Amino acid sequence: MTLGFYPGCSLKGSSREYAESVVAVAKAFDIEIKEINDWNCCGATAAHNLNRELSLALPARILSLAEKQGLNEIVVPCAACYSRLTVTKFELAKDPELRKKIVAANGLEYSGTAEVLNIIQMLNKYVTTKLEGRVVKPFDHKVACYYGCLLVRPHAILKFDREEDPQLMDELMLKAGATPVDWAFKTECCGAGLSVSRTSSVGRLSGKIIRDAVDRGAEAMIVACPMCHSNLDMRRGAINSFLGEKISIPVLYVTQVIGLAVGLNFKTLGLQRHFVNVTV
Amino acid sequence: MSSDPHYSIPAGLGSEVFAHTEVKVSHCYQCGKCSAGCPLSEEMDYPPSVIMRMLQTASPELEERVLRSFSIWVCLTCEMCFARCPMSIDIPKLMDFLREKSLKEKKANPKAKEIVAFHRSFLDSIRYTGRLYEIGLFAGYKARTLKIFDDMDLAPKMIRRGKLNIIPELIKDRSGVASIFRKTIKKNKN
Amino acid sequence: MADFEPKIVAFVCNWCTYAGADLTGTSRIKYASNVRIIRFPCTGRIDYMLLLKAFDEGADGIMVSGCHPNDCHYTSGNFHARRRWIMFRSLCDFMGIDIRRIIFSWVSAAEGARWADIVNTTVASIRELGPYDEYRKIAAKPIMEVENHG
Amino acid sequence: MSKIGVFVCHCGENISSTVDCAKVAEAAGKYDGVTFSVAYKYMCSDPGQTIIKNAIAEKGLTGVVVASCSPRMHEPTFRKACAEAGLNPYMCEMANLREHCSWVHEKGEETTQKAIDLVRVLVEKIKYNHSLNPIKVPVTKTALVIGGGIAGIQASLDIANTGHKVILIEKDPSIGGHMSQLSETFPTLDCSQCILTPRMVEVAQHPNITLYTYAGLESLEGFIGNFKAKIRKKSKSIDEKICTGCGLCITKCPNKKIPSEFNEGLGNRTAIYVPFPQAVPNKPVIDRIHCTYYTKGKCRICEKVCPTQAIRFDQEDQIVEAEIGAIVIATGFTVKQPDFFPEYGYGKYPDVITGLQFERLASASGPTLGEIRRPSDGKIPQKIVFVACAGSRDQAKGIPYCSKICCMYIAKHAMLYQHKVHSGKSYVFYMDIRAGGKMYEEFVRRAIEDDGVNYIRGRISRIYEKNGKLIVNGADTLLNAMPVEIEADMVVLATAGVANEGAEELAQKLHVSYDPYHFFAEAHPKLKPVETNTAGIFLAGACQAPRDIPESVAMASGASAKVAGLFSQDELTREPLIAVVNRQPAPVYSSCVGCFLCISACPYQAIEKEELRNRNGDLIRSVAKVNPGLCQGCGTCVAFCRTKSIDIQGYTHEQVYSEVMALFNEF
Repeated sequence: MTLGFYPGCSLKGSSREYAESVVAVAKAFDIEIKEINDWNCCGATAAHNLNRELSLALPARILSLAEKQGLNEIVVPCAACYSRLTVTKFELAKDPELRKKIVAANGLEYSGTAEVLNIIQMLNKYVTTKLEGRVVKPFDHKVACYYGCLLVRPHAILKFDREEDPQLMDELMLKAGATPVDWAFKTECCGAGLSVSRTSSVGRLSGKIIRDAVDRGAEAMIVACPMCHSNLDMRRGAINSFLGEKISIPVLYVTQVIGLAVGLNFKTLGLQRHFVNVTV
Repeated sequence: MSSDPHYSIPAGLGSEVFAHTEVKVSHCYQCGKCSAGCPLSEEMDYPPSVIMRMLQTASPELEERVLRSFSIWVCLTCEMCFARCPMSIDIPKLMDFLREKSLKEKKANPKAKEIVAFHRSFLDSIRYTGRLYEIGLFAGYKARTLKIFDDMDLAPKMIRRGKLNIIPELIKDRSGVASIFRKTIKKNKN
Repeated sequence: MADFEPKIVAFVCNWCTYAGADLTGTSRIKYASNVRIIRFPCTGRIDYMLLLKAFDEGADGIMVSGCHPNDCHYTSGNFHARRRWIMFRSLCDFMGIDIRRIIFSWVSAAEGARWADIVNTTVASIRELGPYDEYRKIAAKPIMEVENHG
Repeated sequence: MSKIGVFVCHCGENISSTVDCAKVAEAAGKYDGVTFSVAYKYMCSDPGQTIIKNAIAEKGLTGVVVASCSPRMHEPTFRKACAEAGLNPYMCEMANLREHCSWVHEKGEETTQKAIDLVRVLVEKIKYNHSLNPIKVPVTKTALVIGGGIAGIQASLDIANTGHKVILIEKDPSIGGHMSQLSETFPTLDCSQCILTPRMVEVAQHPNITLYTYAGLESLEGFIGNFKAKIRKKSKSIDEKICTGCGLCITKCPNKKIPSEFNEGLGNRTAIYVPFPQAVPNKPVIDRIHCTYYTKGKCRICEKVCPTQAIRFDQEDQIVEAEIGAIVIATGFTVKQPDFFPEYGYGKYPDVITGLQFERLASASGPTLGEIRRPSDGKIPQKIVFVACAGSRDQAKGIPYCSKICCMYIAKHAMLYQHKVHSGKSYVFYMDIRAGGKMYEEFVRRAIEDDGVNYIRGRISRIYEKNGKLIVNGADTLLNAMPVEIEADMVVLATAGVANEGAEELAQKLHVSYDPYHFFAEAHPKLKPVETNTAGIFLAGACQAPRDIPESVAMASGASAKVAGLFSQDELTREPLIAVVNRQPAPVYSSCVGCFLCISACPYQAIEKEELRNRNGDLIRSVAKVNPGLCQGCGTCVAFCRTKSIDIQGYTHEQVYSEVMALFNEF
């Protein structure tokens, strides 16, 4: 079982624990993951905010590289990268003219055959069925599964889960022994790209999210996106000042929870790297 | 360009919007659902539905205000408006177009200086290394905004947790990435 | 060509265009007198072989006109007519018939002025094209001769 | 040999001022087959008609061409004149010298020439005219009304009161429809049940009405005046003749927790039940899906307690066959449920309800006896939000149309709420207020001005629940789209009115068309609003589009007038300008090869397959046959026919070809 792997920039830097946990969980379930050679940044929000063609050319290069390596399925743990890659595939399939232009800009062959999986899809496809027998340390906590924007939207293109009140991560957490709470901010925006340039907005948006999760009795927040994680975890200062209260609910990646449940080591999963302490 | 022969192309900026994004501004009937669901609506000078209305008027004065608005920059492209729009109007795509145009015409709202600077620093980082170099991003951003002391406490904490790479990750085919930039973004633009 | 008066026949449906042409009359709108109207219950009834027959008989131009889409008195006759017209048009084109001489239009019972306009434009454009002698030349040839040339 | 008379009319000066009528008559007189031609000042006047009649009698004319005004004007006049003189009326044709010639061209030779041409064309046509006789079909004077809501009730009563028989079928155990569920009705706030139940009783007691409840249409064959309907009467598991409707079985039924359809799931009913106390007929049925005996094989308590031994567990569905002359479809509509709305919680919040559920809460006969209490905990909501256009005008959800009735009932709901909960606050989120109707706008203004309902212009983006409150996120588009957040106790969605499930299937059974939303299609949007494209089948009420009560009733009465008109004749007379498939002597029989393209082309299902058999009854082959009762004479089949075996009377191949061939002879 070999799977292409596009970590994206965050997973190499500020969210390296996400990458660590993805790799560890894959290994635990005998999935070989193969990083795309010489991958580049997908361009994220910045590219499509400033230039449309660039925002398609960068992800297209990644997909071309994967094809070149013979990877038919790529797991993209970062929700933002997942969204960019999927949208690019969609746009290029829809508009042959555009595709020609982008291929010319990249100078690489592109057929659009590589399948892009987000982390939940990957886990559901290759891990979930085997999970039950493997849980040794059920993650026995009330959790708020936070999907964010880009995992579920634009729904017309991604076609992943329900567009409002998605359920797949909740079901996964249930299997890992956790109790997902029914809460209202699963797909509200955390502030994403404004993290640095407008931290106060992030404090407000992420603050509302954390408020609701805590109010519903969640003991941990589960995410599948490095941007969501860094806003909810690293921006806790701005959040707490918005809420006027110090809230210490930890934020875990979905793969970290699964890792813990199957008995992987705290450090293997990078849990020590979080700003808000995780105690198990 | 259009895939819809029945659409009567509006005048003014609306026609340009349609040509680039296929967004049909006249399809908006001002229900306000986008503004109601937009997480940043309250920080905007014109909430999304008002932007749509301004474009519908095709008034040069209002179009100018759209391009100079803060709204288009504070929009996070969270796609909530698009997801719930009863007319399936792709407002995020429209916003992308407006940002690009606003920048090209040097009309970006002064309040959006930091946001634009961040995006540019981000792209610069990719342009030269192929991947995001977070320290480089911060440095570039700070140089652009002179917000030297913002987030000063963050970096040491990140380094301590192994969350910041001191040395940038460089991809091999850097010239390839740089050439993508050259071919997509016009040369005279930063 | 200035003194050439085109001979044009119009095949129209009873419910829309025929009534529309009546309205042109009651509104006293003047138009060119080159067109002879033949009434059908519906454009769906029109057998397009009639069009060839009309060319045969000396028509320089032909008009076919009925109710606007969705207005057909019989619900869908005009759709059938339109669909068959698309087929017939390409067939004519293939056979070398000058399809500019066949004008297909929708004129409702309320569009008296439009009928006059369409007739006038049609007459003008057929006048421009001149008499349709080519058709009659081809049609006059014995079949064998045509085959030999073909 | 034809003996054709040509009669050229001056129409005072209307024709003669630009056309030389004498010259036209003279030219016509020279055509082959024309034995008489004359010009006269007013052909349609009595003396003019006399000229025609005399010529027919004296010259023994076989055909008449009147060259005057548009046939759309005077064709009936001249055909009648011919008939009076003993000539078949279909041997008369008109050349349109006025609207198509004299009025639209200047005086001159060309204009006269055109007039001559127009006459010649019809002279050639009429040589191929045949005597035709009007088609007569008998009429069965019984109407079938499908659906027992207010539209079906009104239609049944109106038709029955004209003295004709009506069979009314209703799918539910009682008639009454949605109107019986309503609390009070706009714009007068009179009690719905109070005005409806007398009519329901009238239906039950009317000697001309046969009522089948718990029944549906199984199949329909035939055509106008001559339908054959099969009706499936679902087993009620009781003997209606014996049952007295005492209700003992209902009180004793142990299965009491079935969500009541009548109360829109806000109350419960038993497995043997009448939907509501005023039901007509007021006799119970056993719901076999929920009944313990049918699901588990034991119980039969109702059987034991029934004082008249009316329970019949082994009763089977019954098929009733009926001869029908006309049909009124009045099957109504339904509303979308909250689970249709992802952004409003996929239906998971019990206090987010539909307008129809609110009606039940506000109704004195409802589960709360008319007190507005929220379903989750029975508390009286202090803040209530009404959401207009929930699903309607939402292209993304596949419902781009306006559901029409919501603006009014929302105003009514908010008003009723304010009347019942004086301390309460009500909000209406709307996009436009569509209150076109007598006293409608005044009614909405009353809600705003007198009852203090807060109208906010904007659509709700999301509803979620927190701490027992429903958080409603909206925006006020009249205040720069400012965000508005309301912590409500209850939310009422004015969910879109949509076609019934199964509407498409019914339309196919009846051969009527339906629109993309599965509402039944009227024959003409303006001039034939209650007719369908199938002769003899009419529409009433919300099965055609969302309709309020007054409109449904008006439509029902309109449809009834159409049915009564139809039933006023013993036979239907129709213009014989219809299609026919040729028949030839054996061994050819017909040139029809049986490709049946015509069947697919016919918009009226007027063409059927006919099996030709020899004397021994052996099948020779199948050919097309036109049902003269159904054919409307459009001729689409004629153009489709590959072997030219089908032709349309009045516009036959011979006729139209001879017209074309006559056109340019002297052009």
